[in-house]
Amino acid sequence: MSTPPGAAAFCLRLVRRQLLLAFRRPIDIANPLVFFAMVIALFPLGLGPAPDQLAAFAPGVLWIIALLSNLLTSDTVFRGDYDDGSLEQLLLAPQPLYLSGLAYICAHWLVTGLPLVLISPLFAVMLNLPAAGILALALSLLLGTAVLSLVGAIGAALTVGLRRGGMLISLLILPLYMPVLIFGSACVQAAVTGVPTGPYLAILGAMLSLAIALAPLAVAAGLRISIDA
Amino acid sequence: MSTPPGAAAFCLRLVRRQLLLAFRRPIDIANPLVFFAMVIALFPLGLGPAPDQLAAFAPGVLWIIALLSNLLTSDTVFRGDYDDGSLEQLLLAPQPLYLSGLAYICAHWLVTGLPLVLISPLFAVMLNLPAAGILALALSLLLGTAVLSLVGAIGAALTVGLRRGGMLISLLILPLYMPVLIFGSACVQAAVTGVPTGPYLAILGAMLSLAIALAPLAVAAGLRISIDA
Amino acid sequence: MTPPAPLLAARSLTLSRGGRELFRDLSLAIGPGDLVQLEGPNGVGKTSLLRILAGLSRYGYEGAVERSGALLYLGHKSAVKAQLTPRENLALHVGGEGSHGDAAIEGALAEVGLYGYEDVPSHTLSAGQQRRVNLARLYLCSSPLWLLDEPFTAIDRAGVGQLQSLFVQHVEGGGAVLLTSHQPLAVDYPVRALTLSQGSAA
Amino acid sequence: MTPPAPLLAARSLTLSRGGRELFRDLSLAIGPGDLVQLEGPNGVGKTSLLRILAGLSRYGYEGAVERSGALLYLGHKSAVKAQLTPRENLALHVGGEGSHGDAAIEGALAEVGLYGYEDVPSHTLSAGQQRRVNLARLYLCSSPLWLLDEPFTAIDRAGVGQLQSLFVQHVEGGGAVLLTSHQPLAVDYPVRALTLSQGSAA
Amino acid sequence: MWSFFHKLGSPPWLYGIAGSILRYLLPVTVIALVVGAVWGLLFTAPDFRQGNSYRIIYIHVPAAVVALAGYYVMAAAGAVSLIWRMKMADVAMKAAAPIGAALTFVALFTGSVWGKPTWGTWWVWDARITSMLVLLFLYLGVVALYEAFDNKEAASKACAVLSLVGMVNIPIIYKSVDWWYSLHQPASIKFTGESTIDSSMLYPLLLMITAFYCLFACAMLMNMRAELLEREAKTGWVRKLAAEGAH
Ligand code: HEM
Ligand SMILES: Nc1ncnc2c1ncn2[C@@H]1O[C@H](COP(=O)(O)OP(=O)(O)OP(=O)(O)O)[C@@H](O)[C@H]1O
Ligand SMILES: Nc1ncnc2c1ncn2[C@@H]1O[C@H](COP(=O)(O)OP(=O)(O)OP(=O)(O)O)[C@@H](O)[C@H]1O
Ligand SMILES: [Mg+2]
Ligand SMILES: [Mg+2]
Repeated sequence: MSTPPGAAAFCLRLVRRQLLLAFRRPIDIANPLVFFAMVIALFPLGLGPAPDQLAAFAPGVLWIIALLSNLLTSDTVFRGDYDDGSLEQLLLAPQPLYLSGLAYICAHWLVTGLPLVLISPLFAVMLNLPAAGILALALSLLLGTAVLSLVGAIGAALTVGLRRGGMLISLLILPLYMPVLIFGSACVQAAVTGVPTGPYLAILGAMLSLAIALAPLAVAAGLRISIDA
Repeated sequence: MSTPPGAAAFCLRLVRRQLLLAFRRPIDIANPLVFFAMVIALFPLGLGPAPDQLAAFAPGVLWIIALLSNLLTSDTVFRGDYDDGSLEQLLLAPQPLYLSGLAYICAHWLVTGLPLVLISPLFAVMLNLPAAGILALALSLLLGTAVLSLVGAIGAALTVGLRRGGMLISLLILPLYMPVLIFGSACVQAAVTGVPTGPYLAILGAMLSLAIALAPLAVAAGLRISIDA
Repeated sequence: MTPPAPLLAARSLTLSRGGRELFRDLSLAIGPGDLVQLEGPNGVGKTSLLRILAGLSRYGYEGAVERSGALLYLGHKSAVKAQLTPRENLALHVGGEGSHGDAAIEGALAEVGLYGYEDVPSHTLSAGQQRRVNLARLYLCSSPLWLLDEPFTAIDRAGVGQLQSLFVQHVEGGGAVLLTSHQPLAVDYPVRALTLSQGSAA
Repeated sequence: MTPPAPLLAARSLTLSRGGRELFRDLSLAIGPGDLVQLEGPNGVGKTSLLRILAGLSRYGYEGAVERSGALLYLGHKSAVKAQLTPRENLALHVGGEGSHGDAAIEGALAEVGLYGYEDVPSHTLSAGQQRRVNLARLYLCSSPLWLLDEPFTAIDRAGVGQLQSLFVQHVEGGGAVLLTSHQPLAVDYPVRALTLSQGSAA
Repeated sequence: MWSFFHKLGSPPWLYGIAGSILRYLLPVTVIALVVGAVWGLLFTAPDFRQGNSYRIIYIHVPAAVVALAGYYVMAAAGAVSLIWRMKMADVAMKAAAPIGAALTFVALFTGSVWGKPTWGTWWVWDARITSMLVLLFLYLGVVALYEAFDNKEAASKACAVLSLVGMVNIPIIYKSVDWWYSLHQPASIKFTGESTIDSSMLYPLLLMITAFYCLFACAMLMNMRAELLEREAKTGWVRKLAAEGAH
């Protein structure tokens, strides 16, 4: 019989598993994007379609929607595994939970954050974002959505044991999302107005490092608590 | 032993049950409101705090958020009952499913839509909506959120049998929400600019009548299909 | 004596799922006084058949099912609301039966061994106790026909014995019970066995 | 001969839940060769005890548990991903054991009677088949200690027999099994019964 | 040191000590509140610009200051509960959250009541107000999470994790909101941050701030005592206490 695999191999297996689960229903991957697209369509409907006004608000609006679409999916990171008992098995695995948690978060970002980054230029054009802002948008989303996934996973881990955690999670993590929103949209704004975006991206990068270091700790603690809720 | 109750008594029992479930965790009722409040805070953060700009966007933003918070909760209308098997029992009950569906929708509106209507003036003030628009906002939300709950329930009924319907539902029902959004925000806009709001409210009322007549039919059909998925 | 009118009659049911034929031309009739145990190995189609008979599955099979009168179906899922107490679960049941008096509910809960647990949230109950909340409906419901999918799951030995005598009492009173179970019934009443086997035409 | 070092030792466990004392000062040790059946009526605390022994419950009890070596815990929930096929479920398991070769997985699935179902999505399987996917891990996992909460749920008679012989084989090979079940075991091996009863101090 | 820690872990001891602290602190708090309020409201001159409406400052500012400090108290208790697994820290954390939320709410509410005469609007998206609103959400999150759990021991641990995460984030949130506000440079009013406040107004204000700190401490101790009784309802010392109370 086989010996328990090293932590790295195990994490790789977890990422593969989560990606396979997502690809089994491509609709799950397309969905945040479609949500993004549809909410983008809502804004002109709600705010009135004047193009110059839209352009002025595009950085903020795009970032707000990115944040909401992340919020909508973050509840699902551990939910399925809790419901069917996989989470119990994960907690009993000998590999460090810190790394397993990171693997889940990584998979979540790959299926929600990354596609958003890749398709964001298209949406930027739809909202008349000036061309100068598009690269900044993609880069800030690249760093920012990763932070959002990490922070969202904390909320997911803390609420996974509760029936109907869905809404509670937004209360827990939206306040923590706010700095990302501020620097993300400021970054795009800066690019549009011709200010260098380096400092903004640096701050987002710093947030990401901090989140990578600390969020999995909170996730691991949260999961151990939730299984006992 | 007792005879099956009439449809009206049965519906009353269903509404009571759903309300009890919601009140068992008051947090579930507070949550859409907190969500509303927090997303309102996101907008100034993303778009900038200038009061006059915010005021211009307030009608649209308030309506978009009402719509999103409805979207977030509509998945839960039948989900719990499906997961624990209650839905099977409901389908086997002799009372007409049209009415039972309506009872669920009614309860959902009472715990999500109505509180939003009641608290909307507060949020309107936070976004600097001119005082003239506040009544129009509350009235349009009163009619509009009821339509949203009815339409949302269709999506919920159709996707309840699918694992992870949560996101799919947004895909299905967001397009149906759009007319409500358009007339709702236009109504508030009209009130702010001094135009009579009567016609807009009349249109929302007409949508509501149509939705009450038709949505429960679709819900009943959707539930029967979903249970067999 | 003419045989009593059946409570449930199925004619030439044929069902295939996932490319496998589960049963073909299966007919059965269940009348008052019938205690039928549906048997067969895992995956042979017992649950599928039961859901067709109950009217929950409406697509994908051939044949016809006729039901006369109300039926009570208890499936794999227990239809117990975790947030509600056992008492509330029974009082506010969505199954369409009448509303029961408080005394009736307390009596039924006591019957299934939940005395003292009437007012705790159901999610704090053990697996077997949660199923018992659902089984308490058997003591309250007036439907003559019971369709039960593995009613003994998670129930302890004493509970299984008690349920079996309830079934006998029900069929002796003119009701009918169709149940699936992997355990043999130990009752003093003729049990009609209906055995499904791979590709059967029972 | 000195007794073999225990795989699991619990000292003076005390647990109260919902205002009821479930057990007090319960101590037990399980070593290689032990086949232990945990018995007791519904709601007496079997699952709670098992979760404490496995290390899943960490709050709210008193006493100490010592584990040496890996353990395999199978609970009420089956840990089978509905969207994945049985093969994928075993290959990508989150339980932390090594990755199994394809031949090993096919062998294990065949053992639990899922030959031919390796590559269908698990949600199309019947209740018993889904549990069998999970039970296939018993054929793959090398952990010496098995903690099984009602492993026979939804399994047909042949399956129960086969599982029981697997348990015997495992303990004869130096492993240990602690299981809860409401059915008596029919095995040719001394079964240690551990009976919980209301407020017991076993 | 260790014996002190050990004692801290003992509910009856904590219950008793909290009671004796309260016996002295409660009168002090009441006196400070009354003196501060009377002094501030009756014996200070009206502001030359704002007239009498500014007097709300004697509630507004202390509430805001103490609300922020309260979060750190709560998070510190959370850290102790996670690191040393001390149950009494759970009790302290649980006691602090609703008080902090209430004070934050009071600060926001009195602020808006004040804003209407002063700025002509109930609400502005000022940096300080916005970050205080976020603080309210952080508090509400802790309260809501606690309520949502059934296993209260697990609930305490979950809240401890959450409040620690929040504590790491509070400086980030504050910095970013500040920075966001200065980035947009709105044309609207600002707090007169560097305004030199007259000492005749300052002293009553300082007194009120001290009084609010004491108020926080009192409310927390009372909350903790209630929570202790509830948690330990089945133990001997509570039964004895109840029996003594009955006589
Ligand atoms: C609804 C929200 C709020 C409104 C409308 C509001 C309004 C005001 C007003 C009108 C003043 C007098 C300013 C002046 O003298 O020009 C004031 C002072 C003050 N506020 Fe607020 N406030 C609010 C929330 C807050 C919050 C959340 C805090 C705490 C972080 C806070 C802290 C202070 C302090 C420390 C002062 C006095 C010191 C100074 O004059 O700078 N306020 N507030
Ligand atoms: N979260 C909880 N809160 C309060 N009480 C609980 C909780 N979970 C279980 N209990 C109580 O603990 C007792 C034991 O439950 P447990 O699940 O361990 O029983 P069990 O022996 O496994 O029963 P079964 O045979 O039905 O599976 C039950 O009486 C139940 O009411
Ligand atoms: N949704 C589905 N799609 C395709 N095949 C299905 C579906 N549901 C069930 N099946 C197949 O139908 C067969 C019968 O399933 P069913 O649940 O009726 O079995 P069962 O006799 O109740 O078994 P058990 O004793 O395990 O409960 C199984 O082989 C299963 O693979
Ligand atoms: Mg079945
Ligand atoms: Mg159990």
